[in-house]
Amino acid sequence: MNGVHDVLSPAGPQAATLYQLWNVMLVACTVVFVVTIVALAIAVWRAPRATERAKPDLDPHPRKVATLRRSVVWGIAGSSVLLLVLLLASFVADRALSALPLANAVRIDLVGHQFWWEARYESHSPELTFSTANELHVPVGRPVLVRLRADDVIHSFWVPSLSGKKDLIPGRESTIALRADRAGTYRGQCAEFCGYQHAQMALVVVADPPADYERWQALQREPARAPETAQERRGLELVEQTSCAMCHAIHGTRARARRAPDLTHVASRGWLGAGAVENTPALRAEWIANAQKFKPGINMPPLDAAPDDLAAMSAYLGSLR
Amino acid sequence: MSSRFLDRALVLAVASVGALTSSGCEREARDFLPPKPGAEVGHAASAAASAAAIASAAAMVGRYEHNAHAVSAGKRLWTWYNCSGCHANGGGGSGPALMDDVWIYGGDAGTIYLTIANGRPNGMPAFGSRIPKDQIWQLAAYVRSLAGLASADAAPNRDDAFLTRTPESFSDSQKPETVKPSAATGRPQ
Amino acid sequence: MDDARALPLRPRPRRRSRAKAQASDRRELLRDGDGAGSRAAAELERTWQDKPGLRGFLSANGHKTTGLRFVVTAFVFAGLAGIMGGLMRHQLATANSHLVGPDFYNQLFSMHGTAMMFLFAVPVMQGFALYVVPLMIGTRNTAFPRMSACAYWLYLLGGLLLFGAFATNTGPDAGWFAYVPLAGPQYGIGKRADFWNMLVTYSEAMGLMVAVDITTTILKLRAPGMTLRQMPLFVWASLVTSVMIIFAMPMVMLGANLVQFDRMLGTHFFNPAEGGDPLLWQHLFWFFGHPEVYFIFIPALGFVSAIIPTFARRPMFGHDAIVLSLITTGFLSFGLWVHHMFATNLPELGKSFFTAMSFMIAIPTALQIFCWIATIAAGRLVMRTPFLFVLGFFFILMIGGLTGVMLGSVPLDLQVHDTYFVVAHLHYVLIGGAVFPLFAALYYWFPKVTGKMLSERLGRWHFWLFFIGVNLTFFPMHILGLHGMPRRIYTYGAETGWEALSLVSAAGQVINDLGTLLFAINLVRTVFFKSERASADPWGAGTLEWSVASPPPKCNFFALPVVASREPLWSPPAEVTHVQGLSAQIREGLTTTVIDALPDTRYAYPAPEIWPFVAALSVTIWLVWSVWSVPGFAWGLIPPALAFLLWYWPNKKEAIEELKWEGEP
Amino acid sequence: MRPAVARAMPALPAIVMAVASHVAFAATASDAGDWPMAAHDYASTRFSPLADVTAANAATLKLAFTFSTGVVRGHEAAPLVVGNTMFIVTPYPNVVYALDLSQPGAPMRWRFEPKPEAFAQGVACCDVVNRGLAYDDGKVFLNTLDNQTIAIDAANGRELWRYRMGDIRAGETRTMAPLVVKGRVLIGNSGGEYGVRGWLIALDAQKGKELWRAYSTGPDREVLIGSDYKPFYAKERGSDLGVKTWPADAWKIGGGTVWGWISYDPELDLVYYGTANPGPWNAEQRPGDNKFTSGLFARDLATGQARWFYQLSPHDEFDYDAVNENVLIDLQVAGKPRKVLVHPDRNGYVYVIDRATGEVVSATPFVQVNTSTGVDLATGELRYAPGKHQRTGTVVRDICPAAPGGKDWQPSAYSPRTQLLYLPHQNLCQDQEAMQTGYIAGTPYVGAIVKMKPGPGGHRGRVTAWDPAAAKARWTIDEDLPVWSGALATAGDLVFYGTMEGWFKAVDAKSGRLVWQFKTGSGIVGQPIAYRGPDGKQYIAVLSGVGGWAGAVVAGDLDTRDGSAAGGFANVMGDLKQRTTKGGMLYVFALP
Repeated sequence: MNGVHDVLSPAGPQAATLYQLWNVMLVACTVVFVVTIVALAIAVWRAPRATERAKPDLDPHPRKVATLRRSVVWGIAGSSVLLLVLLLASFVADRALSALPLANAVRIDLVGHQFWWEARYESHSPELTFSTANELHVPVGRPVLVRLRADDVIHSFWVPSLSGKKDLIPGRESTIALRADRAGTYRGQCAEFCGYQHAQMALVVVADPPADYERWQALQREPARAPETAQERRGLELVEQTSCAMCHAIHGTRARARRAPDLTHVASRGWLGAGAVENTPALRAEWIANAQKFKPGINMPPLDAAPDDLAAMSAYLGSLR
Repeated sequence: MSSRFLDRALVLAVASVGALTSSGCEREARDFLPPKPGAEVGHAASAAASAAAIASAAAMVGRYEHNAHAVSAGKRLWTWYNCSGCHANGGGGSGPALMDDVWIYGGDAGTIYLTIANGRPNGMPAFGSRIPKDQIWQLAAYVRSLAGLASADAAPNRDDAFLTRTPESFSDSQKPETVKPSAATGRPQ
Repeated sequence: MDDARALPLRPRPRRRSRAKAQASDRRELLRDGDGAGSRAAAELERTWQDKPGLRGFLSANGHKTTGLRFVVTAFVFAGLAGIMGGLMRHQLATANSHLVGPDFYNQLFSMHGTAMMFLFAVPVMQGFALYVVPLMIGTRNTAFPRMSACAYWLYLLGGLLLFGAFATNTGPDAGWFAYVPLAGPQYGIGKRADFWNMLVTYSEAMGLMVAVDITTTILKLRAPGMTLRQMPLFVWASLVTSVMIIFAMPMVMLGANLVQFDRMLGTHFFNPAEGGDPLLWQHLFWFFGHPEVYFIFIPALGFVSAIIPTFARRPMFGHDAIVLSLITTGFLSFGLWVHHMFATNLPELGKSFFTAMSFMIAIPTALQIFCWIATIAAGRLVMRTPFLFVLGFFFILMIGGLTGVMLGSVPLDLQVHDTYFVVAHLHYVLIGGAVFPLFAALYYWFPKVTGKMLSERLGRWHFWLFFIGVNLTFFPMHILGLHGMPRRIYTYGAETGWEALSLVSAAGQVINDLGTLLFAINLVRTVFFKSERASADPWGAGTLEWSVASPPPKCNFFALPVVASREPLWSPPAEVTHVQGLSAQIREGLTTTVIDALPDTRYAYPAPEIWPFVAALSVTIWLVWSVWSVPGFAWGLIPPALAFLLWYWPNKKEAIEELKWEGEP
Repeated sequence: MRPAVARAMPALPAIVMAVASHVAFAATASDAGDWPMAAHDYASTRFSPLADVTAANAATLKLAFTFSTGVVRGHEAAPLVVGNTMFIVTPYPNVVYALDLSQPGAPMRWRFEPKPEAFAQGVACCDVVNRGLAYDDGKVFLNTLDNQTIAIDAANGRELWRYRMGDIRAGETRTMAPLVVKGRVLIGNSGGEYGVRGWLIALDAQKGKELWRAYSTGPDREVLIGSDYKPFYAKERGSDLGVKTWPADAWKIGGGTVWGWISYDPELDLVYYGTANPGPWNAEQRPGDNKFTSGLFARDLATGQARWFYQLSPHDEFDYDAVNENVLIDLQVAGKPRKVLVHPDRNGYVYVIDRATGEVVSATPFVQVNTSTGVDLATGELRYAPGKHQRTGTVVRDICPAAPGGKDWQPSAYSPRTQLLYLPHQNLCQDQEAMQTGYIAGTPYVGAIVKMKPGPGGHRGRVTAWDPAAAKARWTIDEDLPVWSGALATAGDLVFYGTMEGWFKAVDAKSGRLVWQFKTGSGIVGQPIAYRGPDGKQYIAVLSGVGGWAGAVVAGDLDTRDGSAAGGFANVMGDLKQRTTKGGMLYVFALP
């Protein structure tokens, strides 16, 4: 799953605030580090050498000790003041984060599962709600309010270029607000260890210009496209009769389970398995045959089907734009 | 403590570690891929799985009933595939109770595999074409742990959910007994 | 020491009772106090000698034996955990690599974390304290040697069980802090989490026992004249660490056992559906977790404060300031555990209090650093390996400490929490803050322990390789963390762009291994093949442990020393130098008052017994039984109860023996 | 019963004077002694005009004859009596027996075995029950569990025609008692727990051809909503509400089945029935009001076009079906006599609704209700209690009334003499956790774990004599076990009902005093009836055989160690196995 995935290249107000705070901290800490190490280096450089048999000088030198005590006191005072400054910078940044205006926000209900993200786009009329997986589209410039809930273990939602991370904890509900100010694809990844495939639980937030976003949203609300070719019809038949329909849902077909990603518009997503494998016809067939090969330990079982059946299913799923 | 006693103690320790190891490996193995097709049971949607299923069930015991991953996967599938709809959490509903020791068609893993794969006339749907074989074996292992017939070490503990019964690792296969709800709390005594 | 003036003990009038001497019939009473060659010294040697054979080995309770065993076992476990760390680095060196599968990798990083934190870092620091503190404060053994011996056996058995579990594919796989619900009853599949919970209970029990032993020893068994203000800084560090351990460790024992009850007995402490809360575990764990990392850091500060005066050839500048900052660090460390939980949905205001605390705790450490630099500036430097490691410590700890300040800020932590930035920070602080001072201490006290000097040349090679290796391995991780690489992932796609820096850090790891290899060679060569002996005080240091031979005699001091200054060897006491009059026939010591170390009572150290080992075994039976079966929780308590009962059962023969010796003038 | 705050109509009692109301219309049966349909008459009063058995002589009632049905599941049916033949129907395999009452001991004249498919047993959510037959014009109409409606010649038991509609492989079954009106047989399906989309169908009584079909969800065209649909409340108006108030195509598996009771008003020519709960129970998975589930429909008999609809529990979160009986009476409201229907609903309220316009006259709780705070009569809206909302993964405790509601399917009886409605019902609360669930055809689509427990007071059942005019209970009898049988009111001022332990009781209609009781062989979940035999004597008949949702613990041999078994009943019916066994027997009593 490719996309901008970097704390140091922010694309939203939240990440920008954090980037500024990072710079302040970096500068302050580097200064402290350099000053201390230089002081140490000078001390070591100028201090005379001796051997272990040299007699320890026990009588304190009043003059030298006075200067040293003054420098230590100044050192402590300086570092305390610096820490206070950093503390204030941290509080200011924290307030800025929570001050994001939320008017006209896109509401997304994000549920973390073991090793994929379920996103349900809510809307005032129930008929217009739809759910997708692992790839979220958001309009540029409009705030997004994401409600976070975990279905099994603790996960953590984190798209570094847009905002800080927030944990999804079973039994608790938390929300995070973010906004993308530049169009682009921003990658994120689960940041709390959640089991075998914590490594491949990525997600992508695609910031589209408002017009593209409306078009994408309208497309997502459509039921699945009817199969046209014989191969696609065969693919649909297999999807409805074999184990796919036991976990997946494709609106408009008899597959209506909710335990796995909604495949109604799977072809509009660039990757499968939350970033495990690219969504090309060949790889899709291989993924259906044995997902454990790419992502061992996930809940999707291998399917022993003939190669042309796999091709038919891959073709059918490929047609679901 | 004469040294002779120590040698014997040493031998005993090594033996017990050996036993622990073998049971440990079997219980803790995480095999995400199903066994090679040879050891499998033919399951084409139409053909009924034959007596071979029961014969090969014995071979499956180590890989499923004594394996904690397989039994807990069976417990997850029990909820995912709506078995809990008819059988609740083992107590039964429109389907029979599976946590007691009364088996309508037999309680061994092979028969349970056949029941899931081919269904039963009185209302058990056939899942053979819709659930992969490996998962049917996992479900069979979990059903046996419901009744306390699978190994207690591998049996799953309680779920992070609403408590409806004592965990499977507690269940022993004695008969169901009646539980009078106390008037005040409604909790069974 | 023939011209030493001894401090005669007041003879107490007692009626004489016949005692059955071990060796022969009634023997003439011998007193200590007169020098190495005397007959009393030979008698002392025989009294403090361990019994031969396996039974003797198992029942030895000398502080040097137990301390050495702790350090050696800890380094063995560190070696194993280090190999696991290496394996993980090579797995992550390239994208999509299949060197190791996800399940084994999860066990690897969980074992690496658990073994390093619970089985290496804390025990090795306590091992050093057990060995060095009695020598430094001028006594013959710790106050409760049998408790420390039992603690060692618990530690050994716990470690063996954990590594045994790992060998049988039952190693913990939910990380070293095993967050619930992943380590809970539903998602913690099999017995893996049970072994982790059990190991935590083991190592915390061990930590508590040793901490109580060291605290009592420091407070009650100091040499006469060593008032609190004249106590060496390393002893202060050990005291602060032990008191912190006593307060922090019970918390995680409680937490681990609550998870075990949830898993085995079906309770609902962490089940959100029945009123529990997963965050409760995080609070319980981190309330212990943060003081835990300070148990490891403060003894290391003690090492540095012990080594710098020796190699700067002058007393420590700002001794009292360092003591106060040690104590302050000890207290403050209990107030900032929520900075591990900034990403959860705890209230924001609450979190910012912890930001303030996390910043405040940096001040005492800064004070110590400035005092050390001042000491170096005002001293004449002996550039030997221990001092090199201390200089390396400064460099790496500063980076770790400052990234720690960055992590302390709530908003910034939201970006870098649970990423490789944190992995870098914790390694810089642990390796910089603990392992470098540990190597310094090892090179510094090695001649005292084994009587042979480690080679300087190999030592320098080891230092430079280790210094470069650590920086090369862990500095790139800061940048990886900022590029979004989360923690604990077993692989990553090529498109993430993390491959280059991961390769660099894998190379750094190789250099690290080389350094450690050189250290091992140096160790083996010195212990087995070097012949010439080191002198009693090869570094010309000032503290008491350098006043005895190396390796020190079984009874440490043929005549307990009296102290008048912070560096007794540099400024010996004017008039009275030794205590005289303790018996040589039994293991006897002198207790002194807590503040001013005035002689208080004569104290008979317990003789070696097999019971500590038996008690540790019985506790093992209970813990293993409770992992396998629910009744095991209850019935398993019978063996330990029996073992401890029999241990303390009054024995008529011994009672008479002690009465006799107490009766002696 | 804690008097729930009657926010609904604080002024109601003042306005409505207790005025003699009379049953809307005389029973159409040819002879007052017959019992031609389960509810006795189209107004569903279950009132028998026979007055031979009175409170005075009831104590001498003795057993006239018995008949074993040979089946041991839940016997929820009501026997029918036409002329001197009694027709009874058993649970699966739904055997119909005709008994010749003119002979001593009522021997069997003929039996009819529909042989329904065995698979249907697995998809009947709450025991393989059948709630009764219907008789009209020489024909007996039977619903079988595997979705067939069969007409049988009453004289010789030969099958006339058979109508099949519904796929048991998708979880659809049929358990309701049909209603035959003017040559039309009205039937509905059940299977809301399996994601079955509900419908009501009218068949031609002669040849069994489908005349019209009205779905409970979906576009207006399929719900038969057209020009003359004039609901009283604004919230029911709008086009295609059956689609708009659901997430995308969730209405296709949305429930709203019709498995309860149907009433008919000949003057208005309207059919009244309720629709079941929406699927799945986890309400978070179906945002919106989920029209037209858990509501009452009034439809034109001839065309099926909806006249009005009132949704009792919008966006129902607690499985409160609205399928209970609608008793049609005339009531004095604000001085004027109004045609109303009284509907004791599962959400805990007794609704009195004007049956011409659908306006809610009053809605008063008859059990402790904490899931809602009241019904706003101006808008018809049921105000839900905020603390009891269902959220996936969280447990909501002490939900009163529990899923089976204040009163489940067991029908009440209305006596025009005492103007009281006699409600046999349960007193249960529950804890519930909503869970993520997916639709897999043929498996339950519920998404909730439930554990029931006794309601306030600790007793699990109760019989309430409810005064619809004053909207409060005149007297109540507390029973230890839920009262899962129907009620019978007679002109002799007696009320008959059975307990799940097997006691068949008669109580004085005015005071509720126990007058007579008889211990039958198994728990009674059937509907008692009264008829005049060929010898002119009054007979009381009831089917005994424990089962239904409450009795599933015994009928299905379930294991009560799992509190969530039998949809949550196992947690509260742990002792039922000790107090009754399975059975299947007809008991008929008469004065000596």
